[in-house]
Amino acid sequence: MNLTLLAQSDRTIFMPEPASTIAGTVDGIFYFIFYVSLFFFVLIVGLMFFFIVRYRQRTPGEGPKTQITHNTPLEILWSVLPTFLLVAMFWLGFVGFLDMRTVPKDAYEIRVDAKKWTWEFIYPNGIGHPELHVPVDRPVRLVMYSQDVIHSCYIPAFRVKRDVVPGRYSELWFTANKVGEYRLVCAEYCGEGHSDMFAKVVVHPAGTFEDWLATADPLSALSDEQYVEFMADPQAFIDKYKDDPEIGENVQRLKVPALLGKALYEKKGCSQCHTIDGTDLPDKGPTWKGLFGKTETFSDGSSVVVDRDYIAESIREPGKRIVAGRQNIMPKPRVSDRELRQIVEFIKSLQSD
Amino acid sequence: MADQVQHGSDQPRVGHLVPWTTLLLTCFALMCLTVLTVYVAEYVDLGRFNIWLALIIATLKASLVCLYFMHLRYDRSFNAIVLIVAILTLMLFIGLALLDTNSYADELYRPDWDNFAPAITQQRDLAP
Amino acid sequence: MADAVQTNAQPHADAHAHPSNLQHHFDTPAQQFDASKFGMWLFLSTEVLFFSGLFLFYTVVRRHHPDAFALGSTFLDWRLGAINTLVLIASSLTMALGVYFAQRSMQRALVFCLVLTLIGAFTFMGIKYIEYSHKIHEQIVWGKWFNPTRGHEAAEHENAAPHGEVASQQDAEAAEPASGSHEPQPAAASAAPAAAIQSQPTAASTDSAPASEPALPIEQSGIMMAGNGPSGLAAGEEVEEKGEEPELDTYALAKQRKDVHLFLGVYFCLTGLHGIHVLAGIVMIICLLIGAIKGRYNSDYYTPIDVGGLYWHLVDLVWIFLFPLLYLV
Amino acid sequence: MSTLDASAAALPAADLPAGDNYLTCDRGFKSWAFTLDHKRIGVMYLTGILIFFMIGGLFALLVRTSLPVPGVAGQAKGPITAELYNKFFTLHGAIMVFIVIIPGIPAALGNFVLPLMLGAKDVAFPRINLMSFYFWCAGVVLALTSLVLGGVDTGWTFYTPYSTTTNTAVIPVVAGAFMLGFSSIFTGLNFIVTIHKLRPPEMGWFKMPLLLWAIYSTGIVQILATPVLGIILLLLIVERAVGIGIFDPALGGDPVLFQHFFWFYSHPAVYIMILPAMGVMSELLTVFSRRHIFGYSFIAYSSVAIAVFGFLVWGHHLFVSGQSNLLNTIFSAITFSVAVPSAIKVFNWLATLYKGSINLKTPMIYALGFIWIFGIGGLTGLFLGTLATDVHLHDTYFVVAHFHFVMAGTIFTFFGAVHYWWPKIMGKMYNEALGRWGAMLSMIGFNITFLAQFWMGSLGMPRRYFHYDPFFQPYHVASTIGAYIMGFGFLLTMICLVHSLFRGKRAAANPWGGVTLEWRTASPPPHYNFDRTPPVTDPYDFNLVRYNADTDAYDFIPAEERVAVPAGHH
Repeated sequence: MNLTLLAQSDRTIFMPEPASTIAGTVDGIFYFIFYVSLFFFVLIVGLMFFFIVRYRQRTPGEGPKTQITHNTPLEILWSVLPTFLLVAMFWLGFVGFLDMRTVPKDAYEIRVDAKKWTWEFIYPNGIGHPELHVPVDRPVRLVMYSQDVIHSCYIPAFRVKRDVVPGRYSELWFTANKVGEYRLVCAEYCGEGHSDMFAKVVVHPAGTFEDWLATADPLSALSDEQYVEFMADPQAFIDKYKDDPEIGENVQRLKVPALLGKALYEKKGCSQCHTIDGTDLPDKGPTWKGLFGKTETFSDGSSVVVDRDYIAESIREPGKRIVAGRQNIMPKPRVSDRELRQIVEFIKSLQSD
Repeated sequence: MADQVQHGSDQPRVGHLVPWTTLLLTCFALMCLTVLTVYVAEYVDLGRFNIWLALIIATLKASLVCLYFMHLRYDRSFNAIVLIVAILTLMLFIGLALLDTNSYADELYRPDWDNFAPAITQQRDLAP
Repeated sequence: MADAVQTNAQPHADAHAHPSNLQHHFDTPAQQFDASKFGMWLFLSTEVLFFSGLFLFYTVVRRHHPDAFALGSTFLDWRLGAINTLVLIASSLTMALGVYFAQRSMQRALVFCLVLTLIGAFTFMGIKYIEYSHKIHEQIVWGKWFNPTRGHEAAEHENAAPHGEVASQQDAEAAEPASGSHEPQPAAASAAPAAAIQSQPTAASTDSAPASEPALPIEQSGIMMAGNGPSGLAAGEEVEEKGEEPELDTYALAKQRKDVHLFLGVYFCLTGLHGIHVLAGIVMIICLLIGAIKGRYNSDYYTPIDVGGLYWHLVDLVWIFLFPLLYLV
Repeated sequence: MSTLDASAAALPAADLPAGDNYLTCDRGFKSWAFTLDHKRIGVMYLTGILIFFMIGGLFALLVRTSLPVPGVAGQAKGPITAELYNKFFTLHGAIMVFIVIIPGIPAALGNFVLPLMLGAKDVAFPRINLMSFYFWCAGVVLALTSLVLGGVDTGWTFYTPYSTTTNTAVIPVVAGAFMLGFSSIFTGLNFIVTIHKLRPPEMGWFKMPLLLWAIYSTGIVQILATPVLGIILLLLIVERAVGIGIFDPALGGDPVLFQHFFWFYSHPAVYIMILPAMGVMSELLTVFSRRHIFGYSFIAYSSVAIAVFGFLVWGHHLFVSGQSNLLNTIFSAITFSVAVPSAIKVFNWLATLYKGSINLKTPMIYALGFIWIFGIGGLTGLFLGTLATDVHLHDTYFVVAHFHFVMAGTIFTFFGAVHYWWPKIMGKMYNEALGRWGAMLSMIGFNITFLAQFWMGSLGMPRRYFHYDPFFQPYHVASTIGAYIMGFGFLLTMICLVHSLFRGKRAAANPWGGVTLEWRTASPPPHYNFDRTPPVTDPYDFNLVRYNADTDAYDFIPAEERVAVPAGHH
């Protein structure tokens, strides 16, 4: 909880520091309504107290000064006048809201994966990261999905909020116009860890975002030799370099590809049709246990030994060759090359005993 | 609202007597409409209008039941108003909720069906 | 103020003569009658909105999964639905006639009509029970337990663990609507539809089985299809012969699709809730019947019959909409 | 009207023979458990509701008690874990909304007052009335069951899919809410029929006390909205029990559908809560300023308008849950239109005070407090009805404070009404000083508590948070201090009421000088309400009564004397 939101200077008395293009609009509308309400509140309560003092009952049983029962013109007046103000408020809010919902075409798209009780931000190059990093002065579009219950992505400094509903994509966009660190929180109650489900938002100065993105993936920080070494025996590589002054910090964030593959197996939904414990689902997909290196026969009679290329093919274009006895029911998942490699590593690791 | 107590001699002290012939006719009409709706659904193909036709017939049957079996036609008009208000509320509820359902149909995905297939593809029209 | 003590007792000895069946806080029978009817209509409007929720649910799901509905409804047999519609309409008629005879102070006719209405109600529940038990048997049920299996196949994988779960789950559900079906009428009444079904390829084979011995599936929940083995098998072969012809196999299709169960979910919710209302109606009619036999109702006082009739007609109304929406998609 | 009724009503209640009123005419447990007397049913409701108000308040204090320190992510605060905290606010919400506030004014006080105001002997369906009380009891029992089974952590809104997946005792509490819903439906139904069919012929719609207009509008909402809650709670139970997959996206269901169902009831429910309070306001303000209500018809119609609009605004709870822009716009627009009738009421009440003879008895303090509190509650609603600002404020403490200001408005008016009718219900006068202190303290504490929450809410503090950013600590501390002051205030109020039962002096028939029909009978009223059918008069014509210094109460002026009295003066 070390980064305190709104520690910054230029926040107004009721609103947190504005850091996005729409924040100004929202604050404007907020304060407009605030002053209108203040006026009416002071008017009503002021009159009330005035009457209490001026017309209080002095002797018990004392009668009133008047008994007027109504005054239709007056009543119509104070029914109609506020209406104009209300229309004004509605209109301002409506226009402001449409701006919030109209995503610019060129917006930079980041996927947001919400689950109890963490946020993961998946950048266009396929890297998942627990922090939301965005370039300044550039429209960013978050495409969000939840894996369990409803969450809500709320960045107070940007004045944006959108529920993340399981079963559908929710989108949210903003243009951060102020470099700095802010806070993204979950606003829809999601259980025990609800209040701990927050993430750091970093707005990078112009040009530096790409650099961060390049180094965001620990693998990308490795030299080619190191990479080869890593793929050869990941665990040994990690143990060897994890205290290395230069890349140690990076290496600690490295994961064994097979493990990354297992995560993808869950996330990409492979687990729906493929088991990893050897049980075969006849009307679904083959089990992955012992699949690597096994010989598969296709419906056209030809056969192949399952290797990296075949797995790549059957993920990239599932319908191309159908193993005998299976239907062509595998959907086409979206996986980056790096993800593909990790999945292969995972399947490889599942040797039949 | 006619005062319920003053009716013809054959009338009960309160309420209204619906002749049994009317009831039988109503029942007969309902039976016929049932046969009709089945026939239309099974042997006439109007595409998506089948459902609407079926609903129209159902509404017809429902109003017959209300008017004659439930005496609504002879009853105090306020009871009819109650029913109508209820039906209007129902339509309001279903109507507005559907307006929403239709709008997000293209945001839906099924994690295990179309593995996170392309997100919201086209911008939906934003002006109401 | 001493007189106040007596005046407290007054309301029963009010200015106008106070008939025995007129409650103390009403002045005239007309006032009481109107109040009761008005109250019932208000209650019916709450019922309408109660069902509105399920109709919205139906519409939304149908909007998102139109094909699932088309496919799912093939698991329902519109003949049974139609018969039930006619049964309910008939019982509505007898109820309305009951009110008519009560208004004319014709005791015997009133009792007769109520008995007929009751028979209609039981017949309806009996047929519903046949439909339910058949769906349970073939695992044409809701949610993750949806796993359509033809009767004879069902007989084979009876040891499937989730399957037993479904059956037991299901019988809990089926048991209550079925409660009526121990009466003689439904078995008799259902013989006809069951026979009609036998000739139908798509219509499920095993309707006849529960019809012949209604109580059976409830006793042996998990392994009930074992009990139905023979009949299920016989009918199954018949289905297979028909299966030879190139007609699309809805069972396999439904298995592949992931959303057909939703239709069954809607089906069970709507018919289940309606069934519960029918049961309530049965209880109500029995009470009215007792009253009628005791001769409580006459042209001066028949409010319970009239108000009860309104409720029964509403049950009919709801079904009038359910039938096309569920069976004739 | 004959002189008889006047003289009868004019008799001071003090010399009523004991054993004559509805409380004493019949003794023993059974006489209460199976009573069909609307007054006794009302008293039973009142007792139960006051008890559960204290229990709900206790949970509120537990919530506030766990919040003065920010805490560390993932760690408990001493004995209080995040899970426990979630159960606290869930139970606070569920109890207060479903068990206390919704039946609060209509079921408890409405039951007692409504037939009296109509000069009727009872409600239309006494048995259904008793039945709905037992539904209420069943709901309470079920809620307590879930408490015994370890509580619920879904929040009072039971949002799916969280409520379908959490492993706490959801089903009992949902079933409880279902029962309470039906209790509410039958109460509303009963009152509507009563007002229609048992209204004396000479009392036209526009001669009814405004409270009856309010209760009538409430009844409409109860009848048309509550069933939808019933069905969705039923579906929720079915979903949890047998997994029907309606709300489960993995099975093709739609979790947001639940929110439509839920708010289609729960927004109108807000009006079920506030409308009767507004009705009570019209009674209190007139009686304690001795003024005829200003703009009767405007207030009457605005009640109906609020009830009708209430059905068209539920979607403003879904502005950020992905509802279509078109629908958001529609709902936002209609939401604003609700502000108009509310404003009309407030202005007319002010006009009623104008040139009145304002008597700051406890009920009046509550009534004036309502103008302040509802003023803030209503005006802050504008921020939330406005689309652009709602996106920022949604699900923050701003919303929490907003609806507490509105609903507590109901609670305070409820207590005002309890004090106002207490003499009539119990036949005892409460201690004025104690009553005033209770009122002032609870309202001051309330304002401290929730003004602080408005502030942190607009600064971005999300609701239902156990751990929070240390930046907000000062606000939370202030809020908690306020909560304790409020708690103490309500404690005083309770003491005041209980104390009056034992030490309070006998109440006169008409201690405040009201002219609605309930004041024309003894306090407490006889079993059949009226010894003679009371004459129907303008419910706000205070020239009908005269102050009597000996009894410190008001007497109805016999007709022939009243002819001499020039309007407007005594």
